[in-house]
Amino acid sequence: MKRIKTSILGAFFAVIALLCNTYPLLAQAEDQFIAIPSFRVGPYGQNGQAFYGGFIDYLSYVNIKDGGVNGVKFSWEECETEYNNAKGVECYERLKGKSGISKGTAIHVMSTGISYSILDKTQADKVPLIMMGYGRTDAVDGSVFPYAFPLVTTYQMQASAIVKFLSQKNGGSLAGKKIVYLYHDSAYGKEPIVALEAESKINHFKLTEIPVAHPGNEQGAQWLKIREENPDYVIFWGWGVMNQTALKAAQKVGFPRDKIIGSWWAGSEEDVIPAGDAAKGYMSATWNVSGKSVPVIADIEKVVYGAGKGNFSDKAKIGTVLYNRGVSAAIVTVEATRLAQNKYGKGKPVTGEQMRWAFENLNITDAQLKSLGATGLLPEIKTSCENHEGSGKIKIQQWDGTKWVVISDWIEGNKALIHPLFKASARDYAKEKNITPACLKN
Amino acid sequence: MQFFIEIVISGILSGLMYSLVALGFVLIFKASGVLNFAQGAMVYAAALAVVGFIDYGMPMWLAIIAAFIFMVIVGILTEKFVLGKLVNQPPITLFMATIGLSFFLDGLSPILFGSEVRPINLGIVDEPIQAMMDLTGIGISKLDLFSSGIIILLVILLALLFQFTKVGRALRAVADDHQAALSLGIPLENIWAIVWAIAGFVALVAGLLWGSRNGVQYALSLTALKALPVLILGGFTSVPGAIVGGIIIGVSEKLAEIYIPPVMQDAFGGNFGGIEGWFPYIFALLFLLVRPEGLFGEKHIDRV
Amino acid sequence: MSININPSSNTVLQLANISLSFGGVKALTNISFDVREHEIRSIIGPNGAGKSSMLNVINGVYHPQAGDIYFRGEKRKQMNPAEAARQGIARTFQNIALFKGMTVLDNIMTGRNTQMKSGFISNAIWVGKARNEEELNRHKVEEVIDFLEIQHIRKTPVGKLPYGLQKRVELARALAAEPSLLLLDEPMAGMNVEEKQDMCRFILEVNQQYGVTIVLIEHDMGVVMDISDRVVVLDYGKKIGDGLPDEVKNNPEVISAYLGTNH
Amino acid sequence: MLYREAGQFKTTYKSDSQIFPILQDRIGMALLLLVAVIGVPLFASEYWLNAILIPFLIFSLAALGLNFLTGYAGQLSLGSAAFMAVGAYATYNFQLRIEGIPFILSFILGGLSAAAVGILFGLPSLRIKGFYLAVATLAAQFFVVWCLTKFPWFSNNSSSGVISAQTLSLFGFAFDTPVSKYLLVLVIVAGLALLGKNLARSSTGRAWMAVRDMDVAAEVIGIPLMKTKLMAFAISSFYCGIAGALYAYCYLGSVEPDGFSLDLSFKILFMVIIGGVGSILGNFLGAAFILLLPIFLDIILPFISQLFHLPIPNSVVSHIQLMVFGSLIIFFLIVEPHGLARLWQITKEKLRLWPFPH
Repeated sequence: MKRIKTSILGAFFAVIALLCNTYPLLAQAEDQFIAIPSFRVGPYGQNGQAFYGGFIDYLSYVNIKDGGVNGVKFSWEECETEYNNAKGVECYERLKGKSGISKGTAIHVMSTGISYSILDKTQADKVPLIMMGYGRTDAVDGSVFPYAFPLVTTYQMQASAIVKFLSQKNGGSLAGKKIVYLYHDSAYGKEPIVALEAESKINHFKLTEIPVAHPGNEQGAQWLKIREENPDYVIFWGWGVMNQTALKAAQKVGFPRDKIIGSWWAGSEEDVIPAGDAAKGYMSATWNVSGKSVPVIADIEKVVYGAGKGNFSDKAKIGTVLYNRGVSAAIVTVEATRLAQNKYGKGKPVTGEQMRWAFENLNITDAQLKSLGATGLLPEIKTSCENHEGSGKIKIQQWDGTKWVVISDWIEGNKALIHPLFKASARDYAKEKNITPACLKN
Repeated sequence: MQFFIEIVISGILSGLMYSLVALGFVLIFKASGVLNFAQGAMVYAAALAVVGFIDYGMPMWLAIIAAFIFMVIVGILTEKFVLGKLVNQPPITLFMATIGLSFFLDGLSPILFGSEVRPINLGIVDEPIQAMMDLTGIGISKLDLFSSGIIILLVILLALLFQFTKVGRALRAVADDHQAALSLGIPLENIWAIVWAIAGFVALVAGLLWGSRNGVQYALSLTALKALPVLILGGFTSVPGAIVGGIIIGVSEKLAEIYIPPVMQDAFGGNFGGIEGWFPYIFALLFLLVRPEGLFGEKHIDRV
Repeated sequence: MSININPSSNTVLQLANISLSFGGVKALTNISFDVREHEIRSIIGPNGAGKSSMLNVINGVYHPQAGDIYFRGEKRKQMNPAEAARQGIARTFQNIALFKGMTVLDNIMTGRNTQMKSGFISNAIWVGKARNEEELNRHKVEEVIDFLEIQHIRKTPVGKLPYGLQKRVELARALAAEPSLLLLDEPMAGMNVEEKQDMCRFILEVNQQYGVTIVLIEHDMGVVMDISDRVVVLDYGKKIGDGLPDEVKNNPEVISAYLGTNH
Repeated sequence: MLYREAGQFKTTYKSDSQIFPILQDRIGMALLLLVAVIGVPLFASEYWLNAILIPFLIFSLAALGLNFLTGYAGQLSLGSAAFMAVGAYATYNFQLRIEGIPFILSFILGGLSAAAVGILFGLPSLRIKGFYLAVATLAAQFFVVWCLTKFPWFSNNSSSGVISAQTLSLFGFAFDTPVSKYLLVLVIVAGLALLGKNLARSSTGRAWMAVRDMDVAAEVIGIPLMKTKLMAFAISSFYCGIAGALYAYCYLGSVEPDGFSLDLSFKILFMVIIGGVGSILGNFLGAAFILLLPIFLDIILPFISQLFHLPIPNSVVSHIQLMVFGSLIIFFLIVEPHGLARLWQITKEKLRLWPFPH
């Protein structure tokens, strides 16, 4: 018995040592290797599955349809992070070693926590960290964070845009209105507060902040409080189970759902369907539209799943908000690759540094999106060293009980108000880490 | 005042929801001295099983029965292959084993029943009772009221089971003294299997109620964290303790969430909401310092 | 060997009207007796007579509701066992209370803890103060080990030892503390004749060579009558007899208590 | 035949109370250290340093801390991560607010802060025991994390509560490469492990074990329960605190309070249990096991599914990982409840007798 035990143990450690050593040499050199530290289990596994499903499906789509970018096919590998920071780091370190050239090309972790944990490492490894709609928002300042890109829009800009939307609804003024900000008590939920406070000053509405402790599966008290406050609107920064719970709890205390407007992490099918009827009328922000009406989405279903290379066993998730978001993220990544190749030489894989330049000089126009069959899927993006965000636009969508209906055009947040906040916070960061801000040329 | 009453009521109602989860812990701890950390995972598994079987095309009632059978099997297998193999190990080892079990279940049940976040519809629209609203202005959620009813029913059921059935008597005997029970020829393994089955049933009820509340998803396994303070307050071995403890925790937690943060805000500035994560624990802890034997436990003397 | 010294002189321990009860259940009622320097004082009585409770009162595990305890002339009522130990009261337990997870050596070394002064920092650094102290106390412990003839099991985990040896190790742990007053709770229970003889020898030697005062609880009348100087008899928490072995032996109340008549 | 103590006689109690009484062990240890200090930096890849060896050492340290409390003093704690958090944030603030403080000092101060918090949350242990105490330690877990999130001062008013560690430098030498970080961690962990071993074999360690095995008897032989328990909490928290600081400064680089979650506490507890309760070596084995197991599964499962051409979707693979992880934990608890350390002992016993069966 003892001998068995010891031998089991020995074998275990031996195999690990073996695999961990030989393993990093498996990826082929001529591909454009993309590291995908994804998560499909744990509290937020649902969201991860939809997002990364879309992301990967689009990469296969590009590979199948036009054989990659200028003949350079994409290859990728996933690593389960479980939305856990330490595991995220391990995954990043493991995946980046897979390709000497690209170091992983562009890292999407879809987790604010993980993006914080690997920020310095991506910087050191010279590989761009793409945080589309999450992560370190003051990375908008490219002179301090050359390798970090909070693309499309940040929490603060989003909050500002939501405020703008509400004031439009109210004939251009929120003066004297009461707005409650109900948020997940974490980095994610706390980022927008500065923006909202600034907005409340200039728009003269009364702002009440109510945090919800993780995981947020019990919000009775908060909603009683809200009903007591009886605000005109609730701006809602939920994530995972907190979203359904909030909608249910709102119904419980009889607070009208069409007065609640969520962030884009609180605006996917996964968030509303479990809440059933309680979700009807609930609004949320989004930076990509849902549905298969967008040509490219339909085409992916046809081409990729036609070829049996789809990432999902059932196609139900195709066209959901998060799936389309994954596709959007992939589109931006692919276009950046294309841009980099145009500058540094077509037909060969690009390095992290070259990708960085591409992401800093993105200019994705509607025309370009049209040519990709992605018209209106996501807003135009034009980045620069001063502006790693590149858009700051969102749409507002509303849940009609069966699907999300877009009820606004692209709304841009108050850049003049918000971006200085980023600059300031970036400067503090630079001071703390004694970095001298400077834009990288190429 | 009316607001206060409202808070207290909602506190009681959600407190009972905690009691329900705590109940599962108590049953198993009473019978086998194991703090079953997997109880939360069992709640998740049970709820998933229900929605899963519905997806396989079963009607609600059948799905519930099927889920129950599934839970019973899980319970028996746990007894056979986990705890049965760990008899006479220190409690902490068993505790660790149950944590391992919770990982196992969190992995297994989504594979069997899909990991989509799905609703459970018990056919009750979760709105405040209108008449009550108009009359007193106090909103009481229908679903919560219904749930509380179910929970009380369940407790009565268990009480009857323990009092008047052969199994129940055996259970109590085991709970009192393993050795004695053994010497009386009560087969511990079977008893424990039964206990796990019952705990599975409790988990199923919890899964249904919590699931209809927040939707069926991984976070259901985190309900365990809501139950633990209830346990230290009410005692690991006392069913009434679990109920009363749950209510106390529920109410105190709600009141704290409403009334403490403003006070702290005045003291330190900044926003101090979202204390529900820790408050129940600190509360239970302080209570324990005053009364180490818990709500219903009796003082014991160290014999030497 | 029982040299009868007159009561007033050199009394180590004086118990006056001790009463102890657990939630209504009376364990001891109004008990008084004294223990003198260098004597072997036995407490006997049927099961449940409150003998162990008596010891627990003496070394502060239980706190009597009523009555006074004078130790070396100083009055004390509330005190915890640790203090008692520091004042030189050591004891063994009826059902062995060794530290199952530790070796014989470590168990006995814990007996020296009250004597070991080096703090945790010097312990962590080890070289120097801590190590020397360790060695010093190790010598003492080895003396006890030799005395009790348990050299061969030094490094064995106590859990693995037979009952008799465990009893002996427990005695060793108590002796390692170099106590002035030693409380022994049924040191020979469950031993065979040889083991009992050994144990008696040890007790007597401890008492005579090291001059340790001993309070002894024992069921084996033969042993008690042989080795003890004076005997206290308890029954149902009350003192029913006290005096020299022979006196006690012939005390009708005691006899009836043991034969279980008139209650 | 090689591994024999034959002919090695102990003539003094000093030599008898060595950490490695057997010559072969001393040689083995020396070799191991040599490899760790020279071999690893020469040959280990960046992945191995950053993603495996550094966290391995850090977690071993944390496990060691918890082992003092749970393994030696018998006080089950589920709040280790909280004490790591205190260590990390305290160190960060000392670095930030005291101009030119040597980082070693701020590490120590961070550890001491953790120890102080540890004592605070150790106080209940004087009145409550076992699982009641265990659950009570969860109070520490949640409360500490909440405080760090709520008081912006701790995170230097960062809007998100995230701190990003400053680069450590000693006499102008900056620890910013994987190798230098690794060596720093190695030195600190090895040193603390040695101190820990000494503590464990000294009167302090014996007092802890006595309290663990039978607190009443311990008190009767003069061991003050309160002092002993609180010291266990303090020292345990100190070790966890240092581990937390290393976790922030040499591993993650930037941490948020939520990073020190209950999961992390459990992870550390796993390491202790799997590695071996009440053993120093065990912490290292346990840490290695718990750290490598998921990675191992990450690699082996897709490998297998390719091998047998099983079309397993990624989500299922991830779920299977959870299952396998859980069952392996249970498996090891069943085959060897005393952990890997005991397994190692048994192997050595065998070696001693080899080639003879008994």
